[in-house]
Amino acid sequence: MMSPWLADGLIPLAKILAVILYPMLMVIVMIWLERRVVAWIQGRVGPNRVGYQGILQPFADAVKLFFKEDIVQRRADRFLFNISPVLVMFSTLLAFCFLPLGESFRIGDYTLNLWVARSPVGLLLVLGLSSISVFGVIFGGWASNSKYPLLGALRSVVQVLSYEIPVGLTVLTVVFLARSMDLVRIVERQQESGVWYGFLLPVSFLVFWISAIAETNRAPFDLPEAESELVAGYHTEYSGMKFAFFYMAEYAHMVLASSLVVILFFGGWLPPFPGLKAFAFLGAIPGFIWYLVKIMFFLYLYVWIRATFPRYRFDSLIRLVWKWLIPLSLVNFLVVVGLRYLL
Amino acid sequence: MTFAIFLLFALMAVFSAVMVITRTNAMHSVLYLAFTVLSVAGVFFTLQAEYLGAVQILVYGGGIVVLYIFVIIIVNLDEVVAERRKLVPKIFIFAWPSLLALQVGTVVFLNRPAARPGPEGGLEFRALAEMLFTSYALPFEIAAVLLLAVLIGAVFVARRRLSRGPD
Amino acid sequence: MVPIDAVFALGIALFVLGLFGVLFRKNLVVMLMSLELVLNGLNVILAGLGFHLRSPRGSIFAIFVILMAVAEAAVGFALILSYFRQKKTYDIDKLNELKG
Amino acid sequence: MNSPSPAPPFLLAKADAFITWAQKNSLWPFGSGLACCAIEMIATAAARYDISRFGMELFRASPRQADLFIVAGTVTNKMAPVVRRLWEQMADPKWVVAMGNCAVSGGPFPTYAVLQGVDKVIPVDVYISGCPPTPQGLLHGLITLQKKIARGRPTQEILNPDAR
Repeated sequence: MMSPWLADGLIPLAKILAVILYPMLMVIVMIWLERRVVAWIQGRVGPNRVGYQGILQPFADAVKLFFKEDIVQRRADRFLFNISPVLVMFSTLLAFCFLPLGESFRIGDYTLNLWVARSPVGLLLVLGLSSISVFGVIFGGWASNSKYPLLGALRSVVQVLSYEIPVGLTVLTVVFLARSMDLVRIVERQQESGVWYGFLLPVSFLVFWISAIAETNRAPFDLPEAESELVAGYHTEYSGMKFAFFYMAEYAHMVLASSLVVILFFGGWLPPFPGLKAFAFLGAIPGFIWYLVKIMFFLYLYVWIRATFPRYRFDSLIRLVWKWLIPLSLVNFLVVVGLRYLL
Repeated sequence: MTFAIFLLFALMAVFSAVMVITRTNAMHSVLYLAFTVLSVAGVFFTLQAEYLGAVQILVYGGGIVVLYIFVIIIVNLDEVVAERRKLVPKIFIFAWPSLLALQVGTVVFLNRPAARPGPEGGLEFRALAEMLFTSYALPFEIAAVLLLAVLIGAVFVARRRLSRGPD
Repeated sequence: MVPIDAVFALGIALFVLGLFGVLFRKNLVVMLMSLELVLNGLNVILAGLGFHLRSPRGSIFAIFVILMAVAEAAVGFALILSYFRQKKTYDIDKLNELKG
Repeated sequence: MNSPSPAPPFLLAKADAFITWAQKNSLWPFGSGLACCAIEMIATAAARYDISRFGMELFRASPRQADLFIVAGTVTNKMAPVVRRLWEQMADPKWVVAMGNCAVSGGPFPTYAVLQGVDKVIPVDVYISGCPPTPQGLLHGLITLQKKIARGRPTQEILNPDAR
């Protein structure tokens, strides 16, 4: 029997702390991973001076940025300039509250859920909250009162809003198969049907993944931060900790996108081959370890893509989404609905 | 507990609504409008209208408010529009909405419905979807046609008139 | 459990604040924003009634209101843009061609 | 930082060591190639010499986010105000490395068009000679700069910023 204050007070508090720390931890791992993997792909070594194989490099960067001067230009709009990094970070962390980390398990007679909040419309909420971070980007770009940040912010917003459409349309197919927008339920449905939706809906997965790369402003779609044209994009005028907030939020957004891909298309915390008896022994490994392994794979894919592809031109970026991805996802949706009723 | 959260969101909504209509900088107004929209979404959650809250965040937060920001950036002017009209007597400006509020308030408060216990699952997402696509299928379709008309109309009204040639 | 009176109070407060904004401000964009406040107040009341009567109709009505708000914003911005192209201002008081 | 100040109290010394550890290990350079030395700077970032081992591969395009100004190449009189301005746009704490003979002293161009050493417009922490310096030379200069940073007392600058 657990005391009620532990169940109702302490555990939610611990969960809230965890939902702040977990993305930060993933961000740190991701920054290190990216620098090492890109170096490896380019035949270099990568950061290896601080800590074991340079694992403390992101800590050094963070501490350095924390003790750096915080510049606010004279002509900047102080209020908006200061609030936009917070907005970006806040919306991304808020979206993490609705991501389940694994199935709930029982300790004694208490059921520990590995999520902070569960909602029947969790999928919509995560998509909505992650699109809220657009505010921070555009307010930051506008408040800097400088041309490159403004151009970068406008580019970013156009890009994110355009790529939101194929994301919504492909997510619909998953919702259609799972008959639920509850993220936990979607994973459970994949367990029931015995197959990850990524194998049932390969087109949806591809379109979603391309759009996820574009929504997180990553290479090859990192036009808002293209340093050859826009200096550093919307955060050109930011220094010190505020810049670190933008930087961390971008990586947290990548973690969020990877988690969504894993939950929607690759069975969340389910072990591989959930339907086959022969592979049932894989279930001995706890669910959230599978989950983390899958997320790490997609984060690695992010880095791999970044190190492989050259940057798009902006008009081809917009052409890609409006002329290819949106029609493709519409047709995909119709085909999925049709097949579901025909078969 | 729910009521405390409701009060928190309600206070945030009212505070940022006041800020929306009092800021002289339109960009600040938009920021506070975003805060209002998000707090109203929170209010919807406390009222168990989760789908509505999600739609509010997605459509209002991700769509409409961003449109506002875009328009302000596109028509960005250094000119600060002089506020407060002089032609209408101030007393009238204050009195009319206050009277209206009083009237609406009395009507609403006097005729407020008795709480109906009803079926417990009455607010489920599934019930909403079923009602939306059966009883309200026709309004739904009409709304879709309206959006299509708006799309075409907005593009038509806002297009650059190229026939006049370059300026 | 949220009492219905509190929901009404919030809805009316947002409605009246929006109304004040429409009446007070001369900036066209801010006026449209105040209109959004009005619609939000309405939605709060609708959602509260739906919650109170345990019926999904409140949410459905509010969704239609949001759809209408999207339509209103799109057309409003189109009008503001074409107005701005002609007048180079968004002051509502300059919109007086039809005045005798 | 020229005259050795009295040893700071224990806690501050630890804090100093911690902050300088972070600062010296994450020097983000400003992408500032001015002339031929830039080629060597780029070579330093490339596979054979790999500046990223020290955590310095994040060449920032925006001066606000950079810590290290590698003045790589000839600073002409026309470019000097720009160099000064970019240095002023960088956020404190910041360091400058004058790379190559031109940036150190004007090098082979003792003419009216060339600034005779970049230290005439901005304070330089480390001078690297060579025309151009080899990547090994640049890396040696950067390691020297790391040693200099490790001697710094950032807490003193935070606690009484007027004393700088």
